Amino acid sequence: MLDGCKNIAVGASSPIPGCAALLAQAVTNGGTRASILGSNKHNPFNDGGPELFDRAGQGRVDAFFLSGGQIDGEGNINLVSAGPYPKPDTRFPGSFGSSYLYFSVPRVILFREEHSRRVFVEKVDFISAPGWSPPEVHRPGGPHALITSLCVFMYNRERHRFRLEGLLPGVSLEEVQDNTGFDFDHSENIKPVPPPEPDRVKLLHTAIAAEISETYPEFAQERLGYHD
Amino acid sequence: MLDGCKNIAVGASSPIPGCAALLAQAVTNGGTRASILGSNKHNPFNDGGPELFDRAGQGRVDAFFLSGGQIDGEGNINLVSAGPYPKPDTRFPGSFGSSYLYFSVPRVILFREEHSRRVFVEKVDFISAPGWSPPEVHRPGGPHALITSLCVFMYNRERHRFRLEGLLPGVSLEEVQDNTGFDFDHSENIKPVPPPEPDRVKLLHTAIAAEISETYPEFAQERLGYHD
Amino acid sequence: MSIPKSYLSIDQIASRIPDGALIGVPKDDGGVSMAITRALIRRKARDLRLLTVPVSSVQADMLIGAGCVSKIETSGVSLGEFGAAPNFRRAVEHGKIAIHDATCPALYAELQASEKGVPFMPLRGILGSDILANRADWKTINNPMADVQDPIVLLPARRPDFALFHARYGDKHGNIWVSGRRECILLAHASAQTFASVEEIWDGNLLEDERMVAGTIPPVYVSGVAHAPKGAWPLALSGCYDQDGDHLKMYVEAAKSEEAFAEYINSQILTSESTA
Amino acid sequence: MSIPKSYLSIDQIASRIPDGALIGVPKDDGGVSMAITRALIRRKARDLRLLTVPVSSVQADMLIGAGCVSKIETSGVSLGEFGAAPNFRRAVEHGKIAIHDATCPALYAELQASEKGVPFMPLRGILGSDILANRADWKTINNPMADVQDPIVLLPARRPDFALFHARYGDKHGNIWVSGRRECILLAHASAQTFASVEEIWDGNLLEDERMVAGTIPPVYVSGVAHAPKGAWPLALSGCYDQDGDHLKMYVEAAKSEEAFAEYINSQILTSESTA
Repeated sequence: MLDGCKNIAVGASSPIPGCAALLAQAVTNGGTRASILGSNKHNPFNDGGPELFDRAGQGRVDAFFLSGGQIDGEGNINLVSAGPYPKPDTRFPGSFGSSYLYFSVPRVILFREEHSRRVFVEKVDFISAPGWSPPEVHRPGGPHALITSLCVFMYNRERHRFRLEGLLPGVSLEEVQDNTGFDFDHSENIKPVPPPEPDRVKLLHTAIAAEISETYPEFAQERLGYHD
Repeated sequence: MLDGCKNIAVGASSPIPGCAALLAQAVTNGGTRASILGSNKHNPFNDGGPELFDRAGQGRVDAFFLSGGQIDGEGNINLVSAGPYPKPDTRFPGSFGSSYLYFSVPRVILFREEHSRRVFVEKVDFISAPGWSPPEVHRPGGPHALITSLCVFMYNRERHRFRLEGLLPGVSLEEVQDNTGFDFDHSENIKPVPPPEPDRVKLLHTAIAAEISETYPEFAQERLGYHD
Repeated sequence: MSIPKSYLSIDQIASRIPDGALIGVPKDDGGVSMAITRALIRRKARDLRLLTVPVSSVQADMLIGAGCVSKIETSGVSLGEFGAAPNFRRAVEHGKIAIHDATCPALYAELQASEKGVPFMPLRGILGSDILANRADWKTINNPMADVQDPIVLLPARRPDFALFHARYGDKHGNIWVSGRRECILLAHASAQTFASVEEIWDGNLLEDERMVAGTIPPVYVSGVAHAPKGAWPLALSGCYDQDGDHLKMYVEAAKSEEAFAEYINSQILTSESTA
Repeated sequence: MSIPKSYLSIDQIASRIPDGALIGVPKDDGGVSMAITRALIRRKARDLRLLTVPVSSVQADMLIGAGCVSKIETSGVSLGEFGAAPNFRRAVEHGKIAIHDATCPALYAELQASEKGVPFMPLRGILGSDILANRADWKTINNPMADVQDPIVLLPARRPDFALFHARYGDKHGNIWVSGRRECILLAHASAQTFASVEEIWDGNLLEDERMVAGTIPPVYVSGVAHAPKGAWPLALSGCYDQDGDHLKMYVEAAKSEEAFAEYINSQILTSESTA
């Protein structure tokens, strides 16, 4: 999914995407460069906060991870709130850089572990960033895939729709449908997502865990069993 | 002329204005701050080339010196060329920051030693920066005075014209008129420019000469007799 | 190094920031002056308008919880690994503060316009978002450089009354040093005045050391400096100390109810001199 | 320190800059790579388009005199205390090079637009000048943020093919360090590729030293580095050496006639290895 990406950036509060980017960097021997916001060691953005956005605007960032409090079937993401705006039922942290990076980074990978109808809704309550734009809008970037704890969707930019690409071990199409509030495409025979190779799992729990613990010490300890 | 200025900046190739600004800084005990481009010691622009212009755009620069290969009676300055553009008879270095700073710095002091009809023309051949602008143009800045080896003119922003304010010792109104290609206002009794106080002259040839020699070693040696 | 005579105390700085002021503050790894934040709470500041550059964590949450804030322009308030910002969340859900939702590069662009003295800056993206739909002050035009239809958003210059942050070093000449934290440099340039707390006093002139000059903000931008060791605590200061995870966990728990948070304010800020 | 294996030679860098390239170069106190300049003359580069950031001195004059330049966008070319730039002046007066006259902040704005990936940047001033009148690529619009008539100039993004400068330090990780020379950082960010000569090799990783990080350009922007002691000579390199006034005086005299300048090129550049 990150094949051929030269520069992957990972935003705030994103330990799992951070691990993925570091893993891509490790297995490509540095052919892929991972930039982890908030890290001193894996942060080649040494010129302050604006640099990530400037570099993305120039096309120097190939892949980025985003998430959403709500995500809908057209790929719209909502990081702001559920319910009426501006006085909502539930307030989320905010849009961060999504309203910009979703337009400028060619391959945006949406990542959300919780796969439920609360998250994957028919129509988001607030559009932090739209999944697609009319043709006159300058938009080199957009959604590429959506990864959840149940499955992997790929995004079709012509149809503005997700297509179910693979199921995690033990997950059925029905289970995904039951827990997804939006309609999506799929073939008759959906492939299972292949489990990660053992050497990568090992890498994740050793070298990658040590690296990510600089930025996400709580996560490294609780989810990867890392202690320094 | 620089009274009440908190921040005076001096551009490239301007040793005499540099001395004036340093003198103002010395006699105000630092109440006036002199910024000399090209100096390490007197250059509080530590954030690279754009900073002077950004600061001027914000109104943080009170006075600046400009010159011109040609200057006309409306205060238009020409730092580009004499004769047809772009293939002129005589090419000057170029406009530097004048096309911008003439608009943004409240008190621009024009300085040109050579007082001749070659320099002070009726109409400049090329407008690097206009002396005045129509009312719809955002323009907090503009010309304040013009200092030459013969006299001092003040600029009237309502009339877009210079007014002869003072003559240097031994200089007559007729001599100024003979050597000026543009028409200017003057009263019946033109005051002489008072000679600088002896202590300031001494300061100029000692402390100021030492300071300016960091940026203009040739000038300090030849014009102020300074040797380190 | 002794403290320079020109330096203020943290509480003097807080007293110079009037109620109602528009205050720009950096993100939580950018040098947050928690020391001045606590002093503002001690002086019971009211109606502050916060501009986060571009996001905030415990600083915004604490000021909101203490009732100091009437309005916030932000791209996000969150305590990251420690969860949502409880006071921020509650205040927005109850409609107690006005919110201007933004996106990170738009906030930088608003400050960059102010830094340069231009009325606006263009930015790609944002089109079709509800961020844009809710911002009457952001304008969409057609790119005047294009021959075809090409909509683009313009952001207005925004000039905070005060930039407020914690820097690694200050010197007796009024310079402060923020290393590669250009968002602090941008914030200082863009704001009418800058107040900073500093972790340590630098012996010498930061502008005269070629290794320090690139990260230095000169006194022309700085209205006052206070010496405040551990001034970013419980947040980290890069190169000096890590965040205090135990305290932040305790903070988040306390902030989950108004009563527990009142007790936190009382015990940790109002009656505690050590955190000054 | 030994020279890192990844480093190129000055002549290798010159060979990677093709004829016709748009080259951005800094002003004469900003770290000018005279070493690469001489290598370009040795390889008889042709039709280079120079963008001076924002002005130039002996570098532009020398390249013009050696016949390497077909076009220049600049706010000024002058040898400062040593007088006018003779080759520049002669070439413009004889119509031998095309000239786009600009003004300093406009050139910075063009690069800043490129750095940010936006199509234009606004700038105050310039209105009513013949600079503007001669630039079909600069557009005047009415400020969309204003309710009244308020004309303002927009400058297009300009992306040099190559940034070219001399930096104080380079390290084996591909980082280069320019201290507070933000025009070099801007130029590197704004350009498609950056080639730099460096005065000294830094032992360690410039990005990992908190005192160096603010003045460091990381390898994502840098296509090649060459080690070139005295690489700015006869210009100064801040913190290292002053300009060579005697040489610059001799240069200006030589440049005043085509014959004497041909002899200068021959004796000082083509047949001299020591100045590489």
